[in-house]
Amino acid sequence: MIYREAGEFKTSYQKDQAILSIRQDNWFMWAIMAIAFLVIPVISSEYWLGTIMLPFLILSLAALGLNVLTGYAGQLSLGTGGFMATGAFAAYKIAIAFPELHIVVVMLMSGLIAAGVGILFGIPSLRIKGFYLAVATLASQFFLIWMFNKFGWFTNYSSSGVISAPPMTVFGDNFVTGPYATPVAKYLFTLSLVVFFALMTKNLVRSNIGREWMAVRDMDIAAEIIGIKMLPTKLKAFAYSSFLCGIAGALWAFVHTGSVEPLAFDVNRSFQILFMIIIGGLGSIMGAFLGAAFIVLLPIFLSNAPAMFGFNISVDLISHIEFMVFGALIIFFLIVEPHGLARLWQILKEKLRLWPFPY
Amino acid sequence: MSPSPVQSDASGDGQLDTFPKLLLNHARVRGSKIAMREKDLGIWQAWTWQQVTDEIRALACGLAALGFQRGDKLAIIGDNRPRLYMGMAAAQCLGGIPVPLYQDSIAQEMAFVLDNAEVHFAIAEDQEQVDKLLEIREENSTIQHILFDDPRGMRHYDFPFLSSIETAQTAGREYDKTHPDFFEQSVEQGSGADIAIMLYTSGTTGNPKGVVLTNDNVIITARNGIIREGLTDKEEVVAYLPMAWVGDNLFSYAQSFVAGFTVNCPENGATVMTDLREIGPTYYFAPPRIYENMLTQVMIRMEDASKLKQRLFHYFMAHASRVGTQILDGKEVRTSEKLIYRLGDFMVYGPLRNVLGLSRIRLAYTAGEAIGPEIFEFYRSLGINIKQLYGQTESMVFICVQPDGEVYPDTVGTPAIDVEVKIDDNGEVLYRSPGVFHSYYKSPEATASTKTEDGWVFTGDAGYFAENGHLKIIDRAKDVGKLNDGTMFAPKYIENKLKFFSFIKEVVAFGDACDYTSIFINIDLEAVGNWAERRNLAYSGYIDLASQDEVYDLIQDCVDKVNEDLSKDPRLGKSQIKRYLILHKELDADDGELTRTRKVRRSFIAERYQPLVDALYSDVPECHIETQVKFEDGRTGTLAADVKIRNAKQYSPIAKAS
Amino acid sequence: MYERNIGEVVLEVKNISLSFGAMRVLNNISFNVRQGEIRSIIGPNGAGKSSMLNVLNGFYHPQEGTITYRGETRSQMKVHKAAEQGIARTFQNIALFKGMSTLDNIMTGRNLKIKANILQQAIYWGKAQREEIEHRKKVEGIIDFLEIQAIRKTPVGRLPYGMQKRVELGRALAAEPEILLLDEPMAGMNVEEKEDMSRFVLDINDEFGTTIILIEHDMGVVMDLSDRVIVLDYGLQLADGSPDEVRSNQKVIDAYLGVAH
Amino acid sequence: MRIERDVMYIFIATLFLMVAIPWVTGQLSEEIFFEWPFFFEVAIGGLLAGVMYSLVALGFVLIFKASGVFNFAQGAMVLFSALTLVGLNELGLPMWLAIVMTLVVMLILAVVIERVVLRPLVNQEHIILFMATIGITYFLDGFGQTIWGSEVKILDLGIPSEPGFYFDGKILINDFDLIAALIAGVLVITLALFFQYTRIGRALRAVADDHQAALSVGIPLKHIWVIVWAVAGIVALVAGIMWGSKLGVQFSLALIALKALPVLILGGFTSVPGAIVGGLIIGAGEKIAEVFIAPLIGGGIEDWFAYMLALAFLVFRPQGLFGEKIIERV
Repeated sequence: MIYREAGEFKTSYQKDQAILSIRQDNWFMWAIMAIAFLVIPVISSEYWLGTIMLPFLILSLAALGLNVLTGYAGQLSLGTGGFMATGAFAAYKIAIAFPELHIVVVMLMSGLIAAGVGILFGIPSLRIKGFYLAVATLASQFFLIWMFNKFGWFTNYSSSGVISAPPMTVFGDNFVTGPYATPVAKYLFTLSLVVFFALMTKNLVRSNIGREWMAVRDMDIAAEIIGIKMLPTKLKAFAYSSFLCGIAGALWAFVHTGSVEPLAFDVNRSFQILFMIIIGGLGSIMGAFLGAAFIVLLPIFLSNAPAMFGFNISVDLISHIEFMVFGALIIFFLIVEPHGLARLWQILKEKLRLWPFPY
Repeated sequence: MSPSPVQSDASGDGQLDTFPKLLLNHARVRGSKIAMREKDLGIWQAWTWQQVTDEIRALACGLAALGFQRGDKLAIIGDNRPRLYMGMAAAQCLGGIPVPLYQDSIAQEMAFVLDNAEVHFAIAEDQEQVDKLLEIREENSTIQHILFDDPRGMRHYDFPFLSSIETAQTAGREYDKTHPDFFEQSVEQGSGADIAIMLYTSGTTGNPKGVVLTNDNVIITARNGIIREGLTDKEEVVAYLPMAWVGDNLFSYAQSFVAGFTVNCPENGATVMTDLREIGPTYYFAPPRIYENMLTQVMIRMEDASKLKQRLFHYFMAHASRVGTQILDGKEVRTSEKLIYRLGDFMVYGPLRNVLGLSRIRLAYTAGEAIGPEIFEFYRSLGINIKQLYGQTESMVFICVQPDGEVYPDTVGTPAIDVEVKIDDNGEVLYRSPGVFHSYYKSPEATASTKTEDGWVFTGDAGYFAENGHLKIIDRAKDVGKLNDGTMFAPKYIENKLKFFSFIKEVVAFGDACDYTSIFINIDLEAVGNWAERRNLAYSGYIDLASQDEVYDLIQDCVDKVNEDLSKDPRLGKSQIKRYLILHKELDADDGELTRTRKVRRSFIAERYQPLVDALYSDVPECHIETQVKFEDGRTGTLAADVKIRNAKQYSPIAKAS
Repeated sequence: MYERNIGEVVLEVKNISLSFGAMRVLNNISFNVRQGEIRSIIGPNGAGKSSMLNVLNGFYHPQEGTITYRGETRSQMKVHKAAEQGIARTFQNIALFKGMSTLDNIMTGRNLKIKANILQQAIYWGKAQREEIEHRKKVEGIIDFLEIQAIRKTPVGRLPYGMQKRVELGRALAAEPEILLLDEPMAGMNVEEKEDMSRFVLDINDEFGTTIILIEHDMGVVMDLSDRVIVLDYGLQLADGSPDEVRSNQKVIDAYLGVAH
Repeated sequence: MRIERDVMYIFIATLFLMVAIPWVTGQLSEEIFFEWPFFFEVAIGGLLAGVMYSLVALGFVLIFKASGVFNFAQGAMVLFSALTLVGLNELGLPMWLAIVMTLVVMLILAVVIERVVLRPLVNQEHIILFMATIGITYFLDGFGQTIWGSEVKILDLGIPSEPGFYFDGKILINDFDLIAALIAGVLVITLALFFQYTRIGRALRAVADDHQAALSVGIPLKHIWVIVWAVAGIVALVAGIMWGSKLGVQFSLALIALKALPVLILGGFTSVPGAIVGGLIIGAGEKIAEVFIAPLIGGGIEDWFAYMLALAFLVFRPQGLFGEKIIERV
């Protein structure tokens, strides 16, 4: 309905291949960016920024990472938490060992380390497929968490097994970690990184590597026969996916919570991220964000809902009911749209483009 | 009217009186503005006026190098391609005459034109057209050289007289270097009185005739059209109608050369609608059937929409039909009505224009045949400024145009600039204008019988001026006949009234020198098929569908409605349809039943289906018929069917007032 | 209408035998393929035709025999190696990437020619974009060649069967192969679609000089298109020669008697 | 069942390594105590624990085999059945009646799952169905605890849990484990007979190979699904009773699903014998590693060792030991 595409013609391949080739989409995206960067920091309370926006953004990044691996390259993984933990602990070790390094550098390096670990655990994917692979990735999940718990070296022999982020700044003395960091600074820092990596990811999936991933996902034999090498292609997916998850883990530990123990990245985290991409939509950048928003907001809504309606229920019971409702909603969403919120969005958009016609 | 750049260009000093001169002027004045686009390899490739000029110059010199002389004809055969348009201009630069041909003609049809026009040079789009030319050349060797645009599949065509346009242009650039003044001089030699183009009209009977048009004919008419409608060099048009047709020549070539606007060529036949939508033309021309098809599509697609959307659509369309045209014509409308229209514009009209690719239309024309008033009103109520136009090849299109603000669906408007129109005693329409053609090629008798010595041309159409001063066309003058009781019989008028129903595709009416009117009907396979599917009617194809009683019931309603309408006309009230049948076969140009411009060839059809016609004038309920048909691959076969005949309801005619 | 330009032997298959467990799929097959020719493999279902193609592009590894290609003799091809050395193919059961558009499917066919690394592709600007555009142009040429402009951006899963076959051919062509293996490109098509496909096969052979190895059931098509034909039956090589020779070969006639083709 | 040659090799190699590695580490390290009776004690303990794993894995295999659904909710079903049993028992029902009632509840659950979850998702991709079963997991975990509460409950069936000494008192084995293994064994044999000799059983086997074939047996697909989920529910109840009386009925029962996963991939998703053999290998391997390897690397390896072990097997047999070989064709 709002789309007016007549008269939008492309005179070059650059324009034809642009990420948002429809004018209205472009405006829409700029509007979202303006709201995210300019409006939200001004109108949001600390609670909103800290409890909702930060986890949403960071988990979106992790979901983006998993979506590259599972949604684009078709490799089902349950090891996301392990890779996030790797990023978090790598960031901690680097930041402590080299205090002069800029936080962005720390983040990137921890991402690279996570990518290395991802490659290592991705090697079996050459032979193992589908659910076998999914279960096999649990090996990395459990092994990594055990490793960070077991060896004091990772926590610099902290007695509690918890790592705490040192205060770090961007642009002069704007703290984004530690006690002096304001929620707005944290938010903007995280947002910038997430937007940047979302763009990178979009670029990858619309380039050759992205097509190779999707080819492997859709029909690996045909992909191999047209010359796509399985191992490097899959490992690149594992590497890039873990890279993003690693950065997400580092952000979680440093910017969001400030201090973290390995348990924060246990198998439930992996499942949480997997839910995000399934609910959001496999093989969609937008899906990672929509899914993350849904999964982050739903429990908050569920735990506040009884109070909103004036019920007074014990905390224990609320948590059980939350579980139930959460599970039921997951099933409900899968039945309504197995391809996720991104597909719903796409259908809506298609409908708007064709409005008033149905097809 | 705001001063347009056109007028400043055409400042009447007589300098820009040929296409080559106009071209060179554009290269000077707006050299970097886009002249042409073609969707090719997935994107819109563009040429500026300067680039177009360079290309044409190279091609012209190339043609000259091949021996193309002043006055030589250059056949142009193919879909709307920039290079073919450039070929046209190149011929004109050399004082030659482009002769565009219908690209879907079979070789025999082409052979006649090539022979008649004494064509020595031809530009063909691709292998398909080249093959036809080669076939013709076997028998007729007047063709000296063939240039082609797309080399695909012709790698092994090793003929000395066959080369690509590019080769010719390369040679032309060489030639240009060795003959530095040749091109300019050649252009200079041209004048307004020179022949600009020859367009063959298919005619409903006999062989096609070559209509000879001079530069003055074309350019002045094109310019008058531009001035009247205030067109500028910012217009975008889509060239998708056959190049051999005068309309395409005027809108996609002549007016672009005069006004300097951009012509866009679609990627191929299958992508026209998509490409049209991408470009979003500001100036658009289509024969009624295209508007009809679009509307049919709209209705079919809307039927599949959700109930809510349907209700929205119908509500707002009803509102639009009440006030839409008034708003478009700038008439006063109540504010509340206006607000609802605005809302409708956001919810329905705007999106509809958008999906149809008509969002940016400033001016749309329809001509060639009568357009159904409902169809016409539909588009106008959406806010699309569509207007009817009356013209023919012999007048370089423009005879009458509906003026802005005075658009009545049943008339074709007032005479265009510099055009005089009169009605003779027989009711035939005559006109005189700067666009009046030079002659029919090599046919002085035909010229003389059409054009009087003082320049009046018989249109062959019967019509009259309505009270508001607008011309109303009823039918072809020679087709207007009389029933045996003396009632006037206007077959086309009846046919058109029926064709306005979306279920009916073609109609052939019989009645002249008969006791009553009877008709053949071709149903619209898509519309009726859709209707049938909705009702779970099984059918295996056209023949099956056309013979079903349910379909007859559907058509019966249409016929009865037309009869009711006719009964109200003072002159035609007694020519109501008495019997009709749904023809078992779709009328087809390949079988000679339609002209290439899809006009029915009534007498041919009457002959071909004589048993059916006889049956219509008896009282049998059914008639067996066998017909020879030509399939697409050239094979022939026989089609047999039992065709049902039904009677239509008769209404008592309103007594003639006078 | 014209003589095909046929050159030296480019591919030589000698005594190839292939078994799956106890099942002998190919038995001592030998033949060669010359540059620029259209070579057909025919035979009833289960004759081992597709297996032969699978051996040629390295998907199956024969137990015996050698393959000489580009002057290199080996006992088996490797899948990547075959692709890198210019052997492309289409599949009997369409093997397109269902989640991608026509354009992207054909673009994947050019994966071996894209050199930008992952970082450049992530940044997209510069080399990666230049490459994308350069290859897009090539792919558009193929789209034009196969006359599939109207479905350029349609997800291939939504396309009708005949169109999917065309897209798959496009994907194979995108690799600019020297040898193109076509596994029943016209199966399940109507007359018109078969004519189009035959024209494409001839045009590919003609325009790009691509050597073509074709499996097809439609004998009319095979006899029209091919320079030489190999006949297989239950893994055995019945005959090898020009269409006329094969047609008049008694063994072939016997094998085909009673087989409806 | 014909055992493929490479499976035999893997088997022999596994046995060898299971014995050889502890012996080597025992020789090398001071911390590790190695003596043959002790080794066997550990190994047998492990095998018995492995049977318990198999019990849970069996539920997975049944469902995967018949419907291709990777049922992550098997663990939740174990917890739910145990909670229900204990809950009903606490309400005053005698144990046998509680067991019968719980069986009924599990049957109802199967019907509900088929109707509400599986049927709307029929023909969806496997990953979607997998996610749906995770949804079921959450729901059941929440539902069970909402109704029956989340405190640890004791399930006492009167099975002795004192350690018993066997083989001249040299080897110490828990009687409970022995009995549990016995029950599990009976269950497996029952299931095998069920599959082999009943019409439904044959239909279930057919459906694993080919849905069309299953239809020709004359049983609608949805019935098959209900049956298979019901059987998986019964298996879950048995596992719930066993595990519940061993560990107490509490939330952590749901997590034993995570223990069953490596068993599953090691044995192969589609193989009942695979689940048994896989369970034995994982159980024995895990215990042996815990005693004879873990001290070298700091202990606590039970979280991941089973997975690493399974992963090592997968590298040689990507479809698991007894899984159907994936034949790739084009």
